[in-house]
Amino acid sequence: MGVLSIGVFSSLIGSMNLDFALKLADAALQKGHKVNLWLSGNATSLVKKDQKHLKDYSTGEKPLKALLEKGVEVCTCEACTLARGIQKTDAIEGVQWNAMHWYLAKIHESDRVLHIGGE
Amino acid sequence: MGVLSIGVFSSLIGSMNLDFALKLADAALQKGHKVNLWLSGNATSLVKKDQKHLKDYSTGEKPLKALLEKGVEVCTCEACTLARGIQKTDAIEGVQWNAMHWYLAKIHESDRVLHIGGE
Amino acid sequence: MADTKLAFVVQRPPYKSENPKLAITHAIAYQTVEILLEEGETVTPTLCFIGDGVLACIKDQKAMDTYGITSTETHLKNALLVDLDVFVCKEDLERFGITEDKIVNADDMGADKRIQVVPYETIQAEMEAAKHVLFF
Amino acid sequence: MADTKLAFVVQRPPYKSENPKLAITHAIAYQTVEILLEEGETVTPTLCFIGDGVLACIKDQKAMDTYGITSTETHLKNALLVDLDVFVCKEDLERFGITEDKIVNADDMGADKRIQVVPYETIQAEMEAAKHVLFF
Amino acid sequence: MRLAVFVSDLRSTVDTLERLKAEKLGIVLVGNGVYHASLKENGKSSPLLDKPASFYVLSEDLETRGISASEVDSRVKVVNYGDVVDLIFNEYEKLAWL
Amino acid sequence: MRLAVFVSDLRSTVDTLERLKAEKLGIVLVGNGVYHASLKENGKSSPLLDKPASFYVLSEDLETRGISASEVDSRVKVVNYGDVVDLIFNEYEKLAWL
Repeated sequence: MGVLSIGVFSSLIGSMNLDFALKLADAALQKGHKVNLWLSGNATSLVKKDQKHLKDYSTGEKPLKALLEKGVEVCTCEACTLARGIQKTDAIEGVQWNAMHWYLAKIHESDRVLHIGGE
Repeated sequence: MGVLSIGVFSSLIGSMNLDFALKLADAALQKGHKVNLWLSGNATSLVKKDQKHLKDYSTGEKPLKALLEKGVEVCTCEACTLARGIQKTDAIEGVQWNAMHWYLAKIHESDRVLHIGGE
Repeated sequence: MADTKLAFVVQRPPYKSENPKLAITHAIAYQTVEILLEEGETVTPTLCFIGDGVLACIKDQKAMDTYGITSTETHLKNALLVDLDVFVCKEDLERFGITEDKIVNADDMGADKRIQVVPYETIQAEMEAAKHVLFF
Repeated sequence: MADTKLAFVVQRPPYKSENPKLAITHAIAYQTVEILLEEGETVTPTLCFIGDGVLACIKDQKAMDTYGITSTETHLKNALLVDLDVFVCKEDLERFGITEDKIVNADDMGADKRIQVVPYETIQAEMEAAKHVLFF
Repeated sequence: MRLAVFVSDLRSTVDTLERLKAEKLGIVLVGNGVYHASLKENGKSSPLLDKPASFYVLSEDLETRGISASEVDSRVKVVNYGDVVDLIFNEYEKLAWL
Repeated sequence: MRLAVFVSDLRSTVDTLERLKAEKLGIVLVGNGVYHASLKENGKSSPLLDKPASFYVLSEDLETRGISASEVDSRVKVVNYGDVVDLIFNEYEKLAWL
């Protein structure tokens, strides 16, 4: 079994890249792999708690919590998150807050890295 | 003097479309026009208060407050905002919360409409 | 100025951005705008799909099953149900080989309206007739 | 596995998205990653600019004066100051007619490194030599 | 119609501008659209500038990207935010952000 | 190198894929990239499919857009999320999202 790190920059709603990342993470877990998830840029909006689940919009809170429970390590880029006005107290519990070196360190131990940088 | 309504869907940080919209609104005010600003989609992230002003990131809070003080009517799409986990209590004061018909009503009374829909 | 005519032009494919969905939901809002207007004043948007935007009109979208979100198809059905004029560019459909039977309709929901396949000329005329144009 | 070599490839122009900026800031983070690694372990990213990404390397960017944000130029200077290898594709610069004197440098800040203008081949080789590739 | 089109990208994923007709057409280059005003690829100016239109480029967005006004094609007028407001109200009636 | 490239757009603003070289190249069509698997323009399949590569398309993303597996070009294999995980770990070593 391997280690997969996924890094994402895309926004919570709109591009569906984040939906993709969450589903891929779950599929990798089900195959027995370890998964790390790094959120930076607009993807940091994923960690805001109390997202209202309206059917018209992608929602990240529920799938993210499920991944956290299953042992996925999730970290949000602290500067990117604060710049958007989201504080630690506003964030989904269990998400780590760190600087970009967290991602590099996880990459270091990873067998595979999928970096979703495109918008 | 005329009425300009600007509608934006772009995210607070990244594309710089929102920076453009804020600066254009201010320039129109300085020329004596009335300005309305409608935020929908990812642009609703602009209304989150307590954005940390880091030099590496666009910040919307200060210019938005300045526009509000100068009489610009600003409204955020309620559903789009709640879907992102931003509540009214988290939002910059003076911003209106309404449904999409607010924008149509403002368009109705406008001489010019600049709709920034592209990502 | 009893009625303000608007042309909403969707030029991008669905799901990559919120544009096509938000175009439809903003257009549907014409139904309730009267509560904010003076007596007798109205706003009438026309929804036009051109370029890759026509891909939003393909039926049998399973977004609710796959990702748990309302499909662009469902939004389009709602637009037809509230009697919006929805135009899709004939030349672009032909370019992609999309036949009329593959296009969303809301017949099952009892809508009188259908998506109208029209030449680009008609959409250009809509933009000219409108007071404002909004591109998505 | 003492060192993990990474290729960061920037292919999009600056300011339209955060990609080029975040590529640079993520690469710079290699400097402090050791606090999270075992003794002797390191991560070494190389920053490569290809396609429209090379536009990030044009100097005299006034983003701080115009919009109050750090320019991509400033980020690039920081990358040179922390001794990252920064490569820019020669063929793409030539295609745009961008001469070397128009490219960002950090000489005024006392950097030893300069942005290296290299053929695409060299960047391809960097991707092959790297354990992981990250596109921005 | 008198139409001002805002172009904010270097590479477009839509072909709308190619078929939009207007009696009076203005093209306002903003954001990464400003590259069209100055950048030559293989020695050639952007094909956008061959359109029968009036061209404007936003000075703030040029400066942000390290482009000086002297590099701007002679067919394009350099304007600031205030000028854009005047164009919107005085020269054009409909606006399109593509 | 064994490289799997993820294509998530119908229209690309980058030309990276044209020059990327890999001994073993896989192209995974996801998001709006799935249109490449089925859509014909003026009767022609996407030029992407002419590349010397193995092609995969994500079934969930096809279904989302109203495209059935029967419309997919014969050069493209329909896969689900679990299959993508196996491709990532078993068939390729480096991954690129363009």
